[in-house]
Amino acid sequence: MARIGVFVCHCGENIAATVDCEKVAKACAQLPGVAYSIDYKYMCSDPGQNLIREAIKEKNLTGVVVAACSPRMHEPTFRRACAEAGLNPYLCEMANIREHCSWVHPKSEETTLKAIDIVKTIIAKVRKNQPLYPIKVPVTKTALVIGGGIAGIQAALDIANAGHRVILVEKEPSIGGHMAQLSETFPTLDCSQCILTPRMVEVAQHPSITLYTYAEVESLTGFIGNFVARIRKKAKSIDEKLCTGCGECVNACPIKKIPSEFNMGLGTRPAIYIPFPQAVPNKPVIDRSRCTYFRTGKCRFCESKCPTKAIRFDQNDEVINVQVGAVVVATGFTVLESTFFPEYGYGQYKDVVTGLQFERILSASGPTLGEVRRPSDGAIPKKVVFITCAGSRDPAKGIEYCSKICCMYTAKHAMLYKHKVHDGQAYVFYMDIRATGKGYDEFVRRAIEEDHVKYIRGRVSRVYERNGKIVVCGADTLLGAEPVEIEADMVVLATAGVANPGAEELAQALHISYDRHRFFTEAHPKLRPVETNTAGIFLAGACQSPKDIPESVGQASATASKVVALFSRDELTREPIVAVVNRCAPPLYSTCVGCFMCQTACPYSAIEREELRTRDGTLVKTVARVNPGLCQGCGTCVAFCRSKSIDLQGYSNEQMYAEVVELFAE
Amino acid sequence: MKQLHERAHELLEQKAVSVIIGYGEGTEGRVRPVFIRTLEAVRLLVWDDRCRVNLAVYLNKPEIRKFGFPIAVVSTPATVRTIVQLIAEHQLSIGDVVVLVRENDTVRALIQKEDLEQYARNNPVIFPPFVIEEIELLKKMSIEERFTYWQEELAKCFKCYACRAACPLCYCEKCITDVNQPQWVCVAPHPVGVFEWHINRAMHLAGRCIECGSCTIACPVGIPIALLTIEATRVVKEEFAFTPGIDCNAPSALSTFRVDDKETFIR
Amino acid sequence: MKEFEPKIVAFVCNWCTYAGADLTGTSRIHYAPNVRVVRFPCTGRIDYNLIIKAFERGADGVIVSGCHPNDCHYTSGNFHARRRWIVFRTLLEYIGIDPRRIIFSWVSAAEGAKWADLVNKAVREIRELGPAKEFINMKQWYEFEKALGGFRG
Amino acid sequence: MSHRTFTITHENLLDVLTNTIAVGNRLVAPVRRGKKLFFRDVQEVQSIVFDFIQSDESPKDLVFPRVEPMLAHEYNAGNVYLIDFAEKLQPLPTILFGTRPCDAVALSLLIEFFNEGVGDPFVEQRAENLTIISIACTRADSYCFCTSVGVSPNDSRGSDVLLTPIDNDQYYGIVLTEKGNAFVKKGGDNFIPSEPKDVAQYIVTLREEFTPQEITQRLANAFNHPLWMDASLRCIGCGTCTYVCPLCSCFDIQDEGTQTKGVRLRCWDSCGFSLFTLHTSGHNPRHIQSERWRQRVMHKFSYIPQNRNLLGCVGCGRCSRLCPADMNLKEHLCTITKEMTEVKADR
Amino acid sequence: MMSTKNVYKPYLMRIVKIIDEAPGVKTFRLQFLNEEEGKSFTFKAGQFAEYSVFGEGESTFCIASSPTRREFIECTFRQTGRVTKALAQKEEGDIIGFRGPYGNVFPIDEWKGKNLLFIAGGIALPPMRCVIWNALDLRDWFENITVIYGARSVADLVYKYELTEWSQRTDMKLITTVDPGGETPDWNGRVGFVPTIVEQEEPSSTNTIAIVCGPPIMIKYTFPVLEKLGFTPNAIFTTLENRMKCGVGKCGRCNVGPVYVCKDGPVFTYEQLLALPAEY
Repeated sequence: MARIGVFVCHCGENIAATVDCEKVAKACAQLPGVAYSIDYKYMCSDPGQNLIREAIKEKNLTGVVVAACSPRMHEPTFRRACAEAGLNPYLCEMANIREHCSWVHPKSEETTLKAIDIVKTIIAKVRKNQPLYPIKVPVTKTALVIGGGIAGIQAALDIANAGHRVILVEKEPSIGGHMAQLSETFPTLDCSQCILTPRMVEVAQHPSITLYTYAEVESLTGFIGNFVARIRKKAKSIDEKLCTGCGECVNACPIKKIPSEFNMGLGTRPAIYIPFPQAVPNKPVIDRSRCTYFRTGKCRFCESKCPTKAIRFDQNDEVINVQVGAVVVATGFTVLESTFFPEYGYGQYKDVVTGLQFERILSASGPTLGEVRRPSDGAIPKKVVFITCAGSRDPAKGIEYCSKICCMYTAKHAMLYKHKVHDGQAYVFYMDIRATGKGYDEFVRRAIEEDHVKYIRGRVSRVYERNGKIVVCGADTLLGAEPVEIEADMVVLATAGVANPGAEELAQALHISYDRHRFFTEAHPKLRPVETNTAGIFLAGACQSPKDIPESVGQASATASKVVALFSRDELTREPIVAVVNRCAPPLYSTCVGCFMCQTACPYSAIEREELRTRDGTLVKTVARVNPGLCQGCGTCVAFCRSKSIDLQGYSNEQMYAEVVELFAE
Repeated sequence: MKQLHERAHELLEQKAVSVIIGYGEGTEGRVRPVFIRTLEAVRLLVWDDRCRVNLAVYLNKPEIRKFGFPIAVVSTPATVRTIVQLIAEHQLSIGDVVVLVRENDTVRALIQKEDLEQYARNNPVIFPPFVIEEIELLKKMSIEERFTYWQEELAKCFKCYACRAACPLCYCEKCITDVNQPQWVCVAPHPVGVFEWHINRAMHLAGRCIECGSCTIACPVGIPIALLTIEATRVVKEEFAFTPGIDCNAPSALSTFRVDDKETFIR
Repeated sequence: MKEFEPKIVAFVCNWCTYAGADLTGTSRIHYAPNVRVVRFPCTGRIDYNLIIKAFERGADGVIVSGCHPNDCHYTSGNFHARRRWIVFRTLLEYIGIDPRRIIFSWVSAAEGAKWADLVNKAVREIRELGPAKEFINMKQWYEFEKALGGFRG
Repeated sequence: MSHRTFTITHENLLDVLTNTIAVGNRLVAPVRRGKKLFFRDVQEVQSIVFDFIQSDESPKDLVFPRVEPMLAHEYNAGNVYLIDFAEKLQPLPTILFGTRPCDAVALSLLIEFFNEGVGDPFVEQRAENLTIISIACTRADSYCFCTSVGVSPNDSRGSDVLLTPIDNDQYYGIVLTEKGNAFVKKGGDNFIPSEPKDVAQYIVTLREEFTPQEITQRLANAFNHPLWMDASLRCIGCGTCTYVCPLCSCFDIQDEGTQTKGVRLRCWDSCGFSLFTLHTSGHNPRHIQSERWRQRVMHKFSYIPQNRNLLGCVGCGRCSRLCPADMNLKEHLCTITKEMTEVKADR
Repeated sequence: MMSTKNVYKPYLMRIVKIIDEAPGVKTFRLQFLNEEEGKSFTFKAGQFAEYSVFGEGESTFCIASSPTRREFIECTFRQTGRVTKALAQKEEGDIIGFRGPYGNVFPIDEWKGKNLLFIAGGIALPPMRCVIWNALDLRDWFENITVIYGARSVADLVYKYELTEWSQRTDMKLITTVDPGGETPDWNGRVGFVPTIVEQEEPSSTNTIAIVCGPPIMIKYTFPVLEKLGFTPNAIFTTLENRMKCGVGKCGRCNVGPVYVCKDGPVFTYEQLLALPAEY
């Protein structure tokens, strides 16, 4: 490794104006291991690159140093040139004598000396460079989509339509997610289910999509292109092949008064149930915690009524392992329990409801079949107060962030209410109105101007009952904080959107990171918004932060394109700048002692445990192993390793040491 | 002592452990580590105030491990913390060690995680007065005085590595001083080489040192060498609220972080 | 007599500070020429032993710089590095080495001017501190006449 | 040369030593550093410690320093230039004062070892410039066992002058060599000529636990004895015993610096370290601690006697006194002589 | 005044030729920088030397060229540690340090009139090559000369050019073998471990000296085979390669029993080895 070529670039006048390039080249020629040293006007030009290619061949170079601009600029260029000449590209390094020298210092002897120093250290590094080879990882072209809401559905369809297999896992008995619960959607007011259900059906019928509902992902091992997911298919207690979805069993069930999850507790369902009429798959499941048979051992009414004998009380949970190449996490969000705010009276007064409950009240498929009737007595409310930021933007009691969708759906609620109850009055308490999407502000304006929704800027301090009315006390800050008191028939709280209850566990199972609100974290907030830090795992929808439908769908498609791009190759090629745990001759096998400090330090969960065994299979010890599929090459583990058993290719201990020491070599 | 003998007898008789690592009478009133494998030998065990050296160091020795786990160790509070720390660092597993401790004049055998952690929490390591004096002395010094102090102390070091050998947490099979590609630590025991070794030792034990003082006891030339690791542990405790050796599952203080760690010194 | 010109090494991460220094260049902001940059993938990669080596081989000061908290290209390398520095600094101070010789900083890819400023300040400060006497002291032994006697403690 | 004998008072002795420094000699004597006792360069004779059984470090580093630069190199434009430190070495005339007789014996054996065969210019030159004034032992502790290894508490081998503390704060001295003679001559009147005396009454008596012959014989086929493993279980594998031993001479050669400029150093090393014999292939002839402990004992009490007809130990007891694990060499040797009566020769 | 020479000061040698032997294995041909030193330098088969890369350290390996060829010295080494890696990076024309020769020698004079059987494995051919060439250069002294040489794979065989030359010579017999799995399609030598090949070949032990060099495992299995064939322990020679630093019996590293391998070795008969503790 000691036939190094040094190529000093003038960069026109950019370097040569302040640095004596010829002198740099001459000084470097004197250094041990330098076989060739030359300066040239434009190294990155075709003739310049040719110079390098020819020198590699003619002088049989074993290393190349290009002293020119920042490696962040042209390192790929010169490495490619080296590769073309048959030299391993990782034996080429750049010395930055432009940005770090010629441009920041005046023309002087000192500047030239600094340039020589810079080149010298890089030569020292190159002496220790090792040829590296891109890491090839095979790709299993199947995607796992976790969550069957609109984001998951969109991602699954996009990936499947690109010709790849998709496994969609949904923990509820039906896909559809929150969007299926919505009445109409802003700002167009088209029917949510009308636009969603065709997609749901498409998923169910798509030949490339395998749908597991009532199932959860328990763990994920492996790495990009090569994950193994462990999925628990909860026992539905029916034989899906035999079930026709006729619904006889549902009618037969004697237990009928279970609050319906789909209707947010405003309606009821039996113990064997289909969550909603358009459910996909449209087949019932038995809620074993409520079923009389499972609780007492007697009943089986449903079984007796089933025409196809599809009921299976003895069914067990089934755990399957699937191999996938990429994972899309689209587990969505939930709304903050409003009991959080006792002053708003949620839970205390039946007619104080959440936004999502109000959606069900407005929905044609809801408990009131689309008529606006209040939960307490079924009367049509004449005065409805909407309170936004119920929990959002409230660091003291709730959450500090903005839930983003509330302003819009509250406007929609008020508007729909007015459309249905023409003589009704709608009030909205708000802090700010955030309506920044396409047609959004117009939509809010319409609510105020055309539908005469009364917007009051101020916070609600208290909600209480008086003479059968719900009194909302607040202040109108636009009127100098004048107290406002409204006797309402109904109150709707725009509760904050928060992460799902199991988000933390899921993140840990998938080895992805999450923020302090338990929303999953993207790899980069600006430039890699749909990727996680774990290569091969992507995010879509509101599991990352609250989002509206178009945003969720947009992100889902973006994610799908990432997955499809990943699946466009049979093998992944990765930069070989990864960490490696050393191996040495027996009886040591490796100097790693398995303290696994690196494991906690690694931001990518790339450190695994590996059992070292002798040839006859006896366990020597358990040491760390870097999964090259996951390692991103930050080298944090390297600096932590006490015994120096782990090293980073491309920035190895020897290389960095040589660079530092060379700086002071006389 | 009688209780210890009874306990030891019991453990060996029931074949609950392969060996008991304990203290026995040594030369000129010293105590020395003894390895009890037979019932007759149990009588050699002593336990008194002289028993300060951290016997957990032998749990890393291949020859001792060869006897097979579980192994019983006569333990001071520092030893218990060491064993907990070794478990946290994946060097031992729960059940590998039967930890014999004194508690309220009785001898207890700790095996389970909860017992170990509880004992470790309730029994902090107490510095002997001379160590506290030294710590105070150094605190009062100016940085130049400290430099002179350490240069004088470290000049004695001839790199016998007794500190490393006596430390139960220095269990690397290849120490950084033995790594020569690149040569991180100068081999020679001249001022630079000695400085490099001691700063590395302190950095490597930061957030891990139990402060048992075995290194100082072992040092043949009398360098108060534990002060360095005590300081490292102090800063870890102060800045990151982390105490080593009390939690069998704690990740190392230095390979974890908090977003709001101090950064007043960073521009 | 010529003014003492300190030798300073900067250990910087590739993604923020190195790029920031590139920006200083692109913006043609001039600064003191005493600094030599060593590029690391991440501040998490910077081994404290390299800082020691730099001093031992003759550096008068060391700059360590990377991405601002939360901006790390690898999400948390700089947080890990920060913890390590807290301990390392304290230990150096304890053993009698002036911690002002190591300057820690966050310089983002956008802070070209901050980089120039950082370097200039570092050069000024280290110049005031003078040569790294602690290490010169330790290395006195290497001086020829003294070395002849062998080192015996 | 006939041995001159003399007496000198403690005070006069201090005067002589002060004078030695004044005329440009280097004086090395036992001084305290904390609780430990080392041989260090002395400027103030008051700091010299007289009342001790044994120093913590041996004085061997006066001839065999813990770091010895042997060579320096410089690369320049394709050429390599070497500087030979042996040629440049000019050791100061040094008075080593206050050693125990065992140390003086050890030093002489050490010097002899380095000088035989190809020789060693470093040790040789230092030894030439070294005058050893030792003081016979009036006290001993249970670690001492010089009499068992053929050394006596007033052994005169290796010393240039041997002093024995007698009554009334006085010393009785014997000049043993020309260098000793020169030292005494410079002291002038302070040394009062005296008839040869029998000072045995002042010398400590130390029980002979075993004889060198006994131990060597026993070890001759003790290589595979289980005692090695049993006795070394508590050994933690540090290098303390070898570094404080006045006779242990194993060393390492290390290069420092870069390929462009650097030095080659000789540093102490220890057979107790596992890396001592480790091949780069990973093979280690002595891969467990008991083998390394055995090597140390065998080397001193069996191999050296086979080659040089003397033991590699003077019974100073430092290794045992300072051992962190209380590995007591004397005790161990006693066990060997008593228990190794029947040993199987496995090979 | 210094009366003793600094034995630790090496000669400066220039690398005049580098041969890539096998993956990680190189041969250097060295010449004394100072011609006077070169003229007065002599050595004998079996001796070794300390080769140094200044700033990195010294490494021990045998002199692989024949003492009958005085104009240069050759050594062959495998990159394993710090020094050998640094050596491997040297180019023709570079200067390295050399101290030696050290150690004892093969008693080649005593072998006059005997058959010689050389058995070598892997990178252990170099110490043997010295004595093989020595014997070939003094061909009339000996009766039959047989060389059995094995390596892990075809690529790992060193001195391939000389193996060709030897195989074509009529005054000696060369058997090359590679471990099972190490052969290439065009390999026309034997396949099998060295001890097995020796067993199959059944060389006569009558009036024969066996010289065995190789990794410990090969030696361990070859000695019994030779004994079975009737070789007496004093007719089997080998060289030990303990870790060494000084080369002159001072540093204590290579001490095995009463013997210092660097001074009293590296050449031992099997008989001598049997008397030593097995610490090599």
